[in-house]
Amino acid sequence: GGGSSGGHKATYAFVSNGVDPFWTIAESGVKAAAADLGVHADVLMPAAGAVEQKSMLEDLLTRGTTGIAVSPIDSANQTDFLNMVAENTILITQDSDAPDSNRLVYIGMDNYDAGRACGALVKEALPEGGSVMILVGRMEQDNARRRRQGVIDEVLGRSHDPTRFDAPGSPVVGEDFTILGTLTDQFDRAKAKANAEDTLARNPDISAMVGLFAYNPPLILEALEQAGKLNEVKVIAFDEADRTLQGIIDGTIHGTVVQNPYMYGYKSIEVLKAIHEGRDHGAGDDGFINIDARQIRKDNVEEFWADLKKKLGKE
Amino acid sequence: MISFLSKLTGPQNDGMKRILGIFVLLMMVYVVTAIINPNFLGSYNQENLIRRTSLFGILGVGVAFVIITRGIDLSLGSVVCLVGVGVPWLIIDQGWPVPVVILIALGLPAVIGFCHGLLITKLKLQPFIVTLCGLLMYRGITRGFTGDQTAGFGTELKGLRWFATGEIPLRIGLDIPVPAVILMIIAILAGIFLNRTIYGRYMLALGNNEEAAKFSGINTDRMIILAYVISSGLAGLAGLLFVLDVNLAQPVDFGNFYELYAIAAAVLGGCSLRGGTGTILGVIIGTALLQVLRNMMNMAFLGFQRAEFAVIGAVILSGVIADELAKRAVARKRAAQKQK
Amino acid sequence: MISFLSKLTGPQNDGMKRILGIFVLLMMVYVVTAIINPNFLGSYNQENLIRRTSLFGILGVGVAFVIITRGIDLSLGSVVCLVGVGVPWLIIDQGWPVPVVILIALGLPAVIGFCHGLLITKLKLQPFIVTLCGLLMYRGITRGFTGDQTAGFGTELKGLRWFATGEIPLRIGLDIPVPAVILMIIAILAGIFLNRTIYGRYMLALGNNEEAAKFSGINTDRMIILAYVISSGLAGLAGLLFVLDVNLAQPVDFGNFYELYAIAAAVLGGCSLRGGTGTILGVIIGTALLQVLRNMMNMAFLGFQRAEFAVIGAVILSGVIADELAKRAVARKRAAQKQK
Amino acid sequence: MGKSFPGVRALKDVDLHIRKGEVLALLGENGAGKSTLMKILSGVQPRDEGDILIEGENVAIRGVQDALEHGISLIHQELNMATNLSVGANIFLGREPKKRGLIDETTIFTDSKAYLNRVGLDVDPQTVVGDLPIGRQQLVEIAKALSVKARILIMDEPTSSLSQNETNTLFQVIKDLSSRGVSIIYISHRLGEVEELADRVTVLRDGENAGDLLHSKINHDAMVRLMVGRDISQFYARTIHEPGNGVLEVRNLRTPEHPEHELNFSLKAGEIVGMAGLVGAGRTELLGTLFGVTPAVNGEITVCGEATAPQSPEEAIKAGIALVPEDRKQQGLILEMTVRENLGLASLKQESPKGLFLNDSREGEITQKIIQKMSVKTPSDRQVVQYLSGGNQQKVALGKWLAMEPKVLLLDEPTRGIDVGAKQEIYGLMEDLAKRGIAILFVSSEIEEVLGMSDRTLVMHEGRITGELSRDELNEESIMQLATDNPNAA
Ligand SMILES: Nc1ncnc2c1ncn2[C@@H]1O[C@H](COP(=O)(O)OP(=O)(O)OP(=O)(O)O)[C@@H](O)[C@H]1O
Ligand SMILES: Nc1ncnc2c1ncn2[C@@H]1O[C@H](COP(=O)(O)OP(=O)(O)OP(=O)(O)O)[C@@H](O)[C@H]1O
Ligand SMILES: [Mg+2]
Ligand SMILES: [Mg+2]
Repeated sequence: GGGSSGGHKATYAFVSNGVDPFWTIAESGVKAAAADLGVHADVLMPAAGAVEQKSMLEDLLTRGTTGIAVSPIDSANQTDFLNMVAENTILITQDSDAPDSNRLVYIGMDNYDAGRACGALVKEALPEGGSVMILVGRMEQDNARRRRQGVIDEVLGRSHDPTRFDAPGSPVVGEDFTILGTLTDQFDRAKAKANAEDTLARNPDISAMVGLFAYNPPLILEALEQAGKLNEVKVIAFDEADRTLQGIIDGTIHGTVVQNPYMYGYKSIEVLKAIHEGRDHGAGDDGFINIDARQIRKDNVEEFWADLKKKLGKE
Repeated sequence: MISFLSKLTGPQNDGMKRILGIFVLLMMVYVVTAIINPNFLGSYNQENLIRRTSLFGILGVGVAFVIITRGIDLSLGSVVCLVGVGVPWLIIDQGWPVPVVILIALGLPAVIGFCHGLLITKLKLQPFIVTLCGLLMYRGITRGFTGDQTAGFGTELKGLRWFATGEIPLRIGLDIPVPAVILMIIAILAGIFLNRTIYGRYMLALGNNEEAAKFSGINTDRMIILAYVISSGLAGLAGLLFVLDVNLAQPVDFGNFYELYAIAAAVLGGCSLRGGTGTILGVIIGTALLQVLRNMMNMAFLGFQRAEFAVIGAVILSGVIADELAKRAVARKRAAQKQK
Repeated sequence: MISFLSKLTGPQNDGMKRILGIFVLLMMVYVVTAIINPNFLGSYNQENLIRRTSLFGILGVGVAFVIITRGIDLSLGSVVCLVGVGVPWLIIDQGWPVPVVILIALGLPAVIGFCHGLLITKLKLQPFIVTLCGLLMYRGITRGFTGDQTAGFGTELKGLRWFATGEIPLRIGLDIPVPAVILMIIAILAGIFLNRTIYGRYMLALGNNEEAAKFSGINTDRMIILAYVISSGLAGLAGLLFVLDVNLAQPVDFGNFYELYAIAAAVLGGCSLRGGTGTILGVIIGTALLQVLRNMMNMAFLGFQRAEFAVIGAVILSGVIADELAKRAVARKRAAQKQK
Repeated sequence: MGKSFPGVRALKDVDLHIRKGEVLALLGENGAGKSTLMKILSGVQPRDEGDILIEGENVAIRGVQDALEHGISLIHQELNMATNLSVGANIFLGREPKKRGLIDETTIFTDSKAYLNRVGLDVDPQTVVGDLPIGRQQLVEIAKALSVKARILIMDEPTSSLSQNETNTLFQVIKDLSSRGVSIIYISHRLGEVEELADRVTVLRDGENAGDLLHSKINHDAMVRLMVGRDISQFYARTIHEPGNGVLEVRNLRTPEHPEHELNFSLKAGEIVGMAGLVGAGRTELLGTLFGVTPAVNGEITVCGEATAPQSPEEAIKAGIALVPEDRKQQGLILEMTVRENLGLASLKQESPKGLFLNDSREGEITQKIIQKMSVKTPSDRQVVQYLSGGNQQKVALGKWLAMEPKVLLLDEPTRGIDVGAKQEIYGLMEDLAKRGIAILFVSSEIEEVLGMSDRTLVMHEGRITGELSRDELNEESIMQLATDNPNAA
């Protein structure tokens, strides 16, 4: 724990939009960068939404933090506040952007595109089409919304339009595919599992389930296993939970789309330090640094997992 | 059967009456959901419902003891978190031997409850504050030692997980989930303890009037401590079963809000927060009602999933209102008859 | 000054003593944090702290009235959500005129409180159940009508937002945030209401012994309803100020758990959940303690951020334990003196 | 007037009338319906049938506020105070004087001081009521009723926890009020008081009128006959006991409340020792210390030769000491539980197999026996104690110790608020218990009772035992001298 106040030594902070394994991977990226670059960096994760994120940022300003990389919870409404932060310190965004603010750089990817990549996996898994349920933590997050829309648009073969929005309650029917609905769980794991179970109870002949938050696919697997329906219902995943990767190896999950949170973390610190020292940070005029999402299938899963473990210092 | 039930509900003579209203409500929700979606009654869904009710029911039975002694336990959800995250973390990440971890999982919560009880009785601190601090601390500690990492068993420990996910086949086409058997045993023991042993009687007595109980020679402090030990201990067991069922637990939100569900179930099932009344059967029916309502939303009203909690709240509220109005109508009728 | 303070704490003559312990704890946290990080005392941080304390303090003052009448209000957080999300949604997304929306934001919660009060007094339902259903319903309704979308003002309504973000410059180098002025006005009115008017007296009386109050010809039902109206009404005001401050509100978590913070602050500040005692000043000090503790974690112990809640819980618990032990030591000393 | 509760018909066609300035005594056994009738008059409970007429006019009383407006004020049998508020705040609760919309504390202070003076209570109106012992709270309750300036003042057993001195002051107040035209309905089980005070007596029996007595006809026997329906002879059924071996020895005991005094006394087997003193003399506290409620600061307590220092009632009971407390509502009974559960509570452990499981049939046997022995009036042993009349509640509070065999029985105001018949039964019980060799120490504020029942009497004053009177020395005079610590004492 540091009591180092600003001025002498540069300190950086990486602020997430919640608490999640996703961010723990980012955290190891931050720590790695801090070690590599010889700087001090803290990771803060607000557990209670926008109100807490605001007071965290305020408190970081008080401490005199040199630079902050933040994942805004809702960019449109946080613009003014982010501008105030940007006035007092170096501000960049990561994971999700605040395009109208005075942030200097955005490190991330497009969730709509990632969603379409996930949708492509669904089509691969079900060449004949079928019925699909989407399970997600919550829907009011911009990234969740765009990701889900990307899946739907790709599966139904629609045009590229990130602003489209289908109501989550009612089914969306296409030629080959039917999206039965979208279930949210508010991060309650028991509820997430119950959602998967209830889906099986309600639609015994469902063809696939898509889990959009890191913990959804493992819980879908649990439900399927207990119902004796492993391999009967296809599972398409998002993110890189251990169980998800194991499922891909075992063949119970068709594939997953992974972002690169480790790089979000690493790059954030690298870029903040570069800006602080007045060096080039490698972003273009729009300040966007793209970190691609990848599709992981049975063929590349082992290599990916080994690399991930190395980064997390697990092996 | 009836007499067995009444043994579980005990000598408080309005016990059965209190439960009746909530039971009728439960039945109504059942019927409505079954009509809208016949899959609701399918054995797969019923088994799921029974398993969920059993897991949450263990929490409810535990907190009922605390409520009966006029206390409250807000730390349940965090104890669930501590155990639910701690067990896979110790076994998988730290490689501790399973029996040792299970022992800790069941023993540590009891120690926690003991500490709560000590602070509440010997230092006369308010239960609300003590257990609120518990709520904050145990989750915080869990987040601290795991570094907020998700813990889970992966594909291991299938044997142990049988306790949460296993089923005992019956001839009737419905398999009984193992947690239901566990809850049944706990409920019967709890019912006997509360209604057929002197300690249960002591708890009911001191919940009504602690001073008078003390003046009758009851060691009220010991009884109160015991209630908190039961409550935390069962929360630990529930936490263990939850993680065995779900297979992964994240420190930041595992068990979040479960104390409120448990307390709500107990209160719905006839426990008064003023202490001194409560039945085990009622608590289980209350728990079942909450679980069936959540299931109903997914089975029958998917379009309203967002408003799930609104519907649950509204159903519970109209249930207790209807119950109260019905009781009054009956009382009025009886009074009118008497006058003739 | 002292006499003014004692007017705020009222006729319960141990009011000041109850507050003292928590006040000492607050001061200790202040000193420790200031030593570790001198920026803590900087005006920017102090203004932030004052603003946060003011917003949460409004909630605390409201719930104190309910607690004094021996009730509880678990719906506060959801009322904050309803108003905090509803106001930007109506103004920005639905284009309603600002004055109308403000009127609704302040009026609707009062109506909600009135309904709670009616159910609790006329139907004799348990406050815990009624307000728990409120907790479930108002958030659920909010999620329903907004479709779970975040609502916010974007860059508009700067004028109105002054009430939450504005500051009144003082000569002393510290600007006073506007919410602090609002809280001050509310606290003084609440203090006078509670301690200097008959209605406050009635609330204190009925919280201690409802029957005695009734026998004295007091319309206890009306007083209890009033307490819930105050509680919900102030929660509505707080919700409005919260969203004006933060500028955005998500239905799913805006105001989550705030009822527990508010109740904890009130109880730390000397309100007993057994009813009949409580001081407004104490509630504000209790709120300040919670906020300063959270700030301390960010200012001084950033590396332990995960264990933030563990630390807060531990500090509060050791605070109340130390307070209790100190009181006992004093009592023992006095008894020993008496013997001589 | 008629009133029914579930399972009980409390009042049947009862008539009651009172003239201006009259002191009407309302008598009846426990559960006769006196309190119920008065609660109806004062708007606390609704009536089923009947009318209330004031000066010929039929008045509707729907709540306490209505009754107060008609000038009817009630002093409740069971204390009802907001114990968190000050004495002054309680006196004026619901009728606070206001100045500019705010409560006028100064007026409350001065006025309540005056009312307190009138009832002879010397406490600061700013004292919190909860800090006062129960006897003093009773006086505050009376002061409160006086402050209403009622036309009809109802007193439901106002003296049940008062001693001679306070009672005398109260009588002064009552006489003063009646001479100013206030009508007073006075309920008491202390027949001596009634003889002294009442202009007229109305007696209820089982919820019905049993008859009236005019001033000239008021005497003990006549009242008893109307109440019970038969004569009760030999009220204090005392035989002189041969005290046996010493059972309780108290040496140099210091109580936490009065640690400056050392207390010494002893009890012998089969002895009944009375303890007299004024309200607040510290008798309740002494019993509390013996019973482990407020453990002693130091000193020795020996029961049958074995030293004990009870830190809790549990330990005291183990040592063989039992206590029937003064405050039966708070300490003696669990009002929400049944007669059976209350009677069984203290002896559960010793009656249960393996000290764990309840023994239903045994419990039933024991409770039936106690109910019969003490003639507790209750529809069944499953009746909730709350709904019993005061006297029957007291019998239950005492009865729970009968299932055990205590060596020392401490009774704090054992006949507080119970009727003549029940009193006699309780005296009979004390007598029985003494014969079985139990040592009994009973605190009483009713001097007659102390005179009638005790083999020996201890007198306390301000936390000190000021004297011990043998049966020969015992008379009202000698007790009062010691109780007020008059240096001219014998
Ligand atoms: N709330 C109630 N519910 C049921 N029964 C009641 C209730 N209140 C009183 N009773 C019954 O009504 C009868 C009359 O009781 P009441 O209190 O009026 O007697 P009382 O004459 O005042 O006796 P005591 O001298 O012991 O005070 C009793 O049998 C009592 O058990
Ligand atoms: N003048 C006084 N003013 C206030 N309190 C007093 C006064 N004298 C005694 N007390 C208090 O009275 C209490 C003793 O009351 P206690 O109930 O033990 O007496 P008691 O002899 O049993 O009287 P009672 O007949 O009321 O039961 C003590 O707490 C003592 O501090
Ligand atoms: Mg009576
Ligand atoms: Mg006494």
